[in-house]
Amino acid sequence: MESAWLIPVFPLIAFVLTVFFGRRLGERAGWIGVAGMLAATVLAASVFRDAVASPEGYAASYPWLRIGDFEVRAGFRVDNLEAALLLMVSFVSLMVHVFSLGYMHGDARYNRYFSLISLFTGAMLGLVISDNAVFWLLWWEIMGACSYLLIGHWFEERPNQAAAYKAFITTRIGDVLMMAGFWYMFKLTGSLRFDDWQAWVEHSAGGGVDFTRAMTVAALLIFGGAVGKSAQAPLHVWLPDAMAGPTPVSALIHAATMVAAGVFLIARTYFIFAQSATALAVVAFLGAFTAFLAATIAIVQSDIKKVLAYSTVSQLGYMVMALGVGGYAAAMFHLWTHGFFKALLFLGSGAVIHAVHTQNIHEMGGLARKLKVTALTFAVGMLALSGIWPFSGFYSKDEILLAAYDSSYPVLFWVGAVTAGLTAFYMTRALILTFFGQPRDLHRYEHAHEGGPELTWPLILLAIPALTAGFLAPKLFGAPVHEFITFGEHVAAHEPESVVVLTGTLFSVGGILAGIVVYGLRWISTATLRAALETPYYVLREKWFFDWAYERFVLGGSALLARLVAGFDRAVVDGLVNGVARLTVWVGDVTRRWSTGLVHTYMLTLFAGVVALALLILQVTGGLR
Amino acid sequence: MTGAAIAFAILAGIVLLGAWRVVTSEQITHSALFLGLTFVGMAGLFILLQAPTFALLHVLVYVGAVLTVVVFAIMLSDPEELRGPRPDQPLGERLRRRLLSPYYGWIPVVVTGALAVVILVMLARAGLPAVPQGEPVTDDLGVIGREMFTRYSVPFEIASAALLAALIGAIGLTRRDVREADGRRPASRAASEPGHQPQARVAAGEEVDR
Amino acid sequence: MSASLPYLSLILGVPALGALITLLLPAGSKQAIRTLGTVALAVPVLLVAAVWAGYDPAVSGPQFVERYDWIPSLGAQYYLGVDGISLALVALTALVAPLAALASWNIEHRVKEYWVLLQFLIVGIFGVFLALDYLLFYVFFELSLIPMYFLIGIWGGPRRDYAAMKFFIYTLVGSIVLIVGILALYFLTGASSFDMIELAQRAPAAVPEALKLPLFVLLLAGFAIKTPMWPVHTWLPDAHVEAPTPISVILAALLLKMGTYGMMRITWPTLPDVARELSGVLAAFGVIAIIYGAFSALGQRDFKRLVAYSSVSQMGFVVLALAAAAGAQAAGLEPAIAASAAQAASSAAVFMMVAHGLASALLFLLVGFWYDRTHTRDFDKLGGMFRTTPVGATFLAIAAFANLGLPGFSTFIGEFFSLMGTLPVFPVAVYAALVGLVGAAMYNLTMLQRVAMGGPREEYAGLPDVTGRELVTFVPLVAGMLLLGWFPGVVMDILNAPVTQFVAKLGGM
Amino acid sequence: MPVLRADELVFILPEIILAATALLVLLADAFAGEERGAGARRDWIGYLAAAGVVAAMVAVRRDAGDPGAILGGMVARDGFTAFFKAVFLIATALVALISIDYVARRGIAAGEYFSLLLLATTGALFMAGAANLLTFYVGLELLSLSSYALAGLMREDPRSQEASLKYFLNGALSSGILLFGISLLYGATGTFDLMELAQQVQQVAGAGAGQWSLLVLGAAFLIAGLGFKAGAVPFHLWLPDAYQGAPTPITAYLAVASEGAAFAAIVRVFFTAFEDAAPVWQTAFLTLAVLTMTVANVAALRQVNVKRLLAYSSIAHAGYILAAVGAGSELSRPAVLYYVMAYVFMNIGAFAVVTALQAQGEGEQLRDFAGLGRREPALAALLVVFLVSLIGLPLTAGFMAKFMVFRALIAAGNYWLPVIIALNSAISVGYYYNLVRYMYVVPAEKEPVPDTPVQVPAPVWTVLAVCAFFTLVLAAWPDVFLRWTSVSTMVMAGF
Amino acid sequence: MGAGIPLAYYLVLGTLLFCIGLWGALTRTNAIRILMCIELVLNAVNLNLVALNRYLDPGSVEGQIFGLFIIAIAAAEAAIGIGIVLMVVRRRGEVDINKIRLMRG
Repeated sequence: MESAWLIPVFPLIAFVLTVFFGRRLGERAGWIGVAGMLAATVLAASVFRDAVASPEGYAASYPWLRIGDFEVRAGFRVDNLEAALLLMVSFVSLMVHVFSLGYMHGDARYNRYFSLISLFTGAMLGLVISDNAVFWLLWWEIMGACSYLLIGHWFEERPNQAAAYKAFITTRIGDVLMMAGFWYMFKLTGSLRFDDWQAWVEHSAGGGVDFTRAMTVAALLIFGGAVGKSAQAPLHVWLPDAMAGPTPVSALIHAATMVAAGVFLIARTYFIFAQSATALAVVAFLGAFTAFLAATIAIVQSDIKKVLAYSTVSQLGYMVMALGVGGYAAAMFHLWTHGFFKALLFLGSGAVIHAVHTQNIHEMGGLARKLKVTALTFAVGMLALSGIWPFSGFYSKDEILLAAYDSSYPVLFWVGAVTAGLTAFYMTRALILTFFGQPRDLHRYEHAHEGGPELTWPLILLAIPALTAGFLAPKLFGAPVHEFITFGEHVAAHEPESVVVLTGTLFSVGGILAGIVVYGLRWISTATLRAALETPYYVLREKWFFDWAYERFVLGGSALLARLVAGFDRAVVDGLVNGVARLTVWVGDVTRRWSTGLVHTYMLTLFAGVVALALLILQVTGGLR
Repeated sequence: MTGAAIAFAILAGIVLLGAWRVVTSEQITHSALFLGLTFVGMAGLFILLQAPTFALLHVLVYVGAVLTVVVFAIMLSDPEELRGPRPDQPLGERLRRRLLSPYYGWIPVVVTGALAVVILVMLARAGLPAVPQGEPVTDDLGVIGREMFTRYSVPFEIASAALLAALIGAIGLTRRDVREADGRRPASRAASEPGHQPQARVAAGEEVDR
Repeated sequence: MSASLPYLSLILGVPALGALITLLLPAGSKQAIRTLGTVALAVPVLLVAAVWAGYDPAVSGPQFVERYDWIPSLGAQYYLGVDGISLALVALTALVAPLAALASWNIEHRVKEYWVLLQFLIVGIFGVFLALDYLLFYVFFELSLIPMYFLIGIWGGPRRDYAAMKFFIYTLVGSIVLIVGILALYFLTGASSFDMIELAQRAPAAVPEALKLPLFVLLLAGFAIKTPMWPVHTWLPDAHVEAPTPISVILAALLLKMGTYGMMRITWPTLPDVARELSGVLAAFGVIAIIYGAFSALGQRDFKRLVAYSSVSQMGFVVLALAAAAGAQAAGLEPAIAASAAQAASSAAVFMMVAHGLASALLFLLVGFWYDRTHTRDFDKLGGMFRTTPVGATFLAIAAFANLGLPGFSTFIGEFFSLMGTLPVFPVAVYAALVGLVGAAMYNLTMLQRVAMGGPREEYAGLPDVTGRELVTFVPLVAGMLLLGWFPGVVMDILNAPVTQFVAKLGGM
Repeated sequence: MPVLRADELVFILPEIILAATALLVLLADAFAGEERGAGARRDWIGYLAAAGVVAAMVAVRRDAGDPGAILGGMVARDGFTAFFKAVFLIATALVALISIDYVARRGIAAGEYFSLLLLATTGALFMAGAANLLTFYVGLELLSLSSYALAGLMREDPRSQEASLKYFLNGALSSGILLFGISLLYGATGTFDLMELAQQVQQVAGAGAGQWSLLVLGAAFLIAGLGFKAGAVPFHLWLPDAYQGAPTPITAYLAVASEGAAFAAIVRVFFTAFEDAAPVWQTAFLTLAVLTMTVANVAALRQVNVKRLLAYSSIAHAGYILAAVGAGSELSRPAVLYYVMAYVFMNIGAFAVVTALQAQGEGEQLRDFAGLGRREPALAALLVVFLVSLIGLPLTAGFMAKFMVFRALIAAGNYWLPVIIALNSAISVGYYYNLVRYMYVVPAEKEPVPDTPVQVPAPVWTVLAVCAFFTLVLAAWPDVFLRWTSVSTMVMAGF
Repeated sequence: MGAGIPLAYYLVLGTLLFCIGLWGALTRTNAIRILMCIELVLNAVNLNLVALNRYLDPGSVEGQIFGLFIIAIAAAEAAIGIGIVLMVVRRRGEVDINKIRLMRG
């Protein structure tokens, strides 16, 4: 575990090499990234094995920066959770890299692409093991920058630019709040180390109203970061648009790296949240709301990637909700499993897009016949996402529902269950419309064919954990999940309750059945449904107006403000400066006119001056009294 | 009322009248004459102040030199005022018109009036003596002469230098240039001669040059 | 620490000598003039390196001191020295100056005069950071003004006349007032010299209460305009837009730092009480500058104007941090937290100066890079540069991200720690500044998109990409930003001792 | 009765030499015959005059012995006098040198010109060295009368005539006012001797007697009269016209010597005689200072005639010096002295450039300076140095001069006036830099640049070099000069 | 002689003369007449000086001597003044100072 810090280093080396030698190597440069990731994955696996063997974890730090008596140390820490995440991230990323080899073949900016995904992965891996706020932020923001550049990979098109911009700015809004949260913690503790914070919080726990309020403030500020990065309402708007990037990037962002970071942030600072019931409630309800919201929107999306994108938002909401209700282990577990199956789904959709060159599911259909591996693995991912036993998603979702059920807000349990049903429904819809039924666009259908091994093998390799991660996890971890991923002594293990399991499964199966009924068997025409539910449909198509609000307030607002400020600057501030200058010159011109050229004016002024001077002096000396 | 007082009153009257008419006479020659009158009145006052030498020198220089020069100048300058009287208006009318024009009327009056008031008020406060605080120097010519060439010899030399300067200046300003008289300019310098170009420049700059 | 050579005098002397030799060269020998100038501006790099190597970070007072009588009857001395704060800025100057020199090679108009002025300008800037005598400081402070006027006025853009004059008069107003403040200080303290350190030590006790505020204003005005603090910043966009590229670089990277350096060196330590009392107001000005600058930048359509306004915004962080440093002791915090906050804010302020120097230099070089090629700075006429000139555009991307405060680049360290140090003192200001941080992202990315993204434009097909000389100017800046972004300790370590002293002075300890 | 001692004449040897040279010049010119024909430039007259000035300079005695009044109590013998004598003589020498070519090209009669110049200087020297109001007055008149004539010596130029006339009418009236003030002072104290006056003022001020009102009023008139000479607002209106019309070297001369002499007299009179009545004049001078600098600076902003611009500039500088006077502190006198000295070099330097251009018919208008930076780089660069100095930026004499003024004011606890001066300096950039703009910045499209080279004669180059040298040295190594100024005030008679 | 008259009378007379001179200078446009007014002013000063000399400092002639210098200077002044006026006259043919205003502003 001592060598855990090397895990991010490999992709970073790959990044540097690709930057400097990529151009010379041409498309062979992709292999640098793959090699880097392979090394990272192997090392992550070894670290994971060590972590399983020694539950106390490992931490080390070195002097990095000293400002007076205040010190920031460069350090890393590996715990069970981190080890598991490292493994998942590096594995998924490896798959994405491999997949990209084929997917990005022939792209004009192949090297740039590979260098960035290496950096992206490296940043995520670094984030996972960082032990203090500065380095956390470092990796966190590098991911943001990478996501910007990758989403804008095809920057020739304006919408792609806009999407990239949107992604960066919305997450930035969250980021700055998180930074403020970190500073706030500095104010309280005088440190930027997570462990110091934890020690301080635990030391001062129960410190009265002030303490709780401080914790609430800190927690909510930090939560802002999670809201942005993990695409919680109302900052979720960037994520669906981020589909503008190449599909493997979507896989990387949505499964393994960026969005996971937000949830992980809450986990990392959970000791703060735990001190504030208010903060936890906010987290829980916002998560639940996001989960439900995104799930509903996903139903009406016709872009296969958008469906998956909203499903990501929804699943992240799930995790956040879980954290809010105290399901720390559950959330992390779900994060872990979700990483596998969501990567699988995205790569699967990538394979489809690669085959048919469209993202619109209404132009697909019947592809299962042509893309057998893809269809099969996509189905695995879909079932895992829907939470069907024995797929991995079932286990983690079950844990979350359990946590919600046990919490003080049982309503969240029902929201979770309904969302699960919705999730199953829209995934079924996506699956059926894509792979089954009759091809709706014959031309595309004719030309569709399965990609090369670099496309299919990642799917297969990801399908395995998507299928098995749930039930194999306890064996893998050598302990039940909630014992492997623990948070202090606060979160007790939830006893499995059959009610929960049953309800969850019921909703999921119900969702799938409904999907089959509507899209597979076509017992109910979608047109009828649309007509019957006109208003809700409109609201969903408009994505609950969040995008509208973003355009209106963030983009429009900033543009308006910029125009106002720039205009104010020119007209008022600079106008004042120029006005003073002009006034001076004007006064000068008036003064100049005093010099009329007439001797009489001069003498008159002179005499008047004498009188005035005499009076002045007399006044001063008291001579006038 | 003593004789001295009567003499003072008369002399003061002469001086003030003379001064007044210097300013207000329509004809400048009249002004010059009234200036002479003022000088004479002043001399009388100096005598009254028991400064006969001063009075003498005053008359000598002012009447003999200054006034002559002034009259000389009036003759040479041949201004319009010299060409004869304008239609005489009644004094009241003249005063009214004068005072109504601000620039040459009431503003100067106000300014000089204020100045006079300030000075007079201060004089009133000064607690000036009514009688001389001693007897005057008897041999004033002798004393003045001696002082002038001993103690005041340096200022005397400076003053003579000033007279010299005035002389040079007056000659320098009024003397007709040889070249001018010849009516032509030296050929070799004509090109770079500033005479042409500056004039042109000045003329060109006239509008902007305020 | 070996004082065998008068390093600091040499740092001043080499460019000055270069300027004088340039004066003697025939105006036609352009290459010789350029080579000489570049060398003369590059030699200080070595000298500064030597000073850096010999600098003892544990000592808080000035080092490498050179002190001779200059005007004994006034008590003015030729008194040079560096501490960590000035050394950081001297190093920045030493780095940026040769780059600006290299960027000046394509100036073909009146080459000789240009290089003479450029070298004198750099002498002035070095001098400001090195002088420890008020009068000497002031001389250098003003010395930088005159060459700048000509450099903008002769080699500038179409509105150079207006811009140069505005710059000159505007900054002059502030700096003349400064000399009044310095003299007032001199007399009030009853000092017999213009020793900055001595005067600052005596001032708090010696200046009568009633005069403290006016004196503070006098000592602040010049620096505030130079920095520039909102709302006295409007000379900056005009000056920048009209100035030739290398001069913009120097203006943004070095000249503005003279303002905040002055605050740190003179204004704050001299009257810490007033600084503390006014810290709230100053912080407000800082925050307004941050937000206002950011959104003004966003509202620009001219590439260079945008970058110029970004300077206003970035320097706002420095002002905010300095305000926080001043106010920390009065914010009712735990002493340890207060000290640590003040320390962090002050160090970060210096760091931010250096960081902004690097980032803005790169940005202005890039503005010039495209302006040279396309002869426009209008966003509407730019675009697609990732395709047309990919290497240049990559540098722009780096610069944009560095400038918006992306971690890994030096600006982040400056922003992060300055706001971290500020939050305990002025929480509201920091929360407001967050808007500015988002705004920074907005304008930097807008800039990047409008210049570099989009499809390639036909009219710019075949534009040459980065030349070797340009690469030499870009790379050190990027390297510097990355170095300081990843290893901020390089600079922070030398700041610790002097900043501790600075904070102690502000705390009245 | 004070005895006149011949050996004391050595102290006014410079004046004697000057007056003698004036006569010599005049006679030499007269006897040189009538060969006023082609190419007969009488440059040698100018050199003769300059030589006389240099000889006078050599004759200036600094080792004055005990400070005090000599020659019947009429003349002061002290370092202060020596200082101003040296400064005025330097100024005159410089002016003489820049005159030579100008006089020849403008067709001014060299004999009159140079003899009047020397006589004017004689007057200025006596003004500075006056120990008695009488000496002061006759010195003043000698200077004034010569100046009136000098201003009009380009007698074919209507502007020169107008300048002369305006200068004369205003000057004569103001000297009337000055005299009236002196008569009131005489009424209050019964003396013209400055040191006796000081004692009397002390008594009167202490006793609060009736003479106080006469004294105060007399002082007011005296300030007005001297303020006129110095160009203080509101007594300044004659000045731009006179300066604009006068021959350019004379403009320079008036700006430095005449104004300088006024300040020498102001310092002499008010710091000697009125030291104990400081409130009487301090406020007055401070008020005048503020008015003077502000009015002059704003009025100069839009001037397009360079001489007029520089005329307003000299008014503004008078304002700065007045501020130093009004400070009334220990440091006031060194400040005034230093300022006058610095002003001599920077102002004559600036005028020398104008003269050089004017000699070939340009240089009067701002636009004549267009492109000078390329046309004649050295000349333009020197002018920049002088202008920068006139603004008061560091490393030039003007900065140290302003610095001294600030020092005097702040030492007296006056903080607001320095700020006003500072703002005024900034305003002054507006017009000084107008010249710089035209030389360097204003594009050639706007203002066509003549491609003829400027012919700068050797004497003008010499003057430029000397002025530039001192403008820089006075700032870079000011110590010796600062010491000189402070020593010169310390040994002043009456202190 | 003259002793019966208070000093103030002389001074008031001097003041009036002075002010008349000033007033004249202000209101008249003929340069020569202004020159005359200036002489009035100088006369006023002389009157003051001699009177003050007589009343306050009778044992000396200081005031008178100053007055004599003023007379001398006045003559010189008149000479040069006339010179200037004549120069102007020769060129312009008139001495109205209202019409001599090439330079202003």
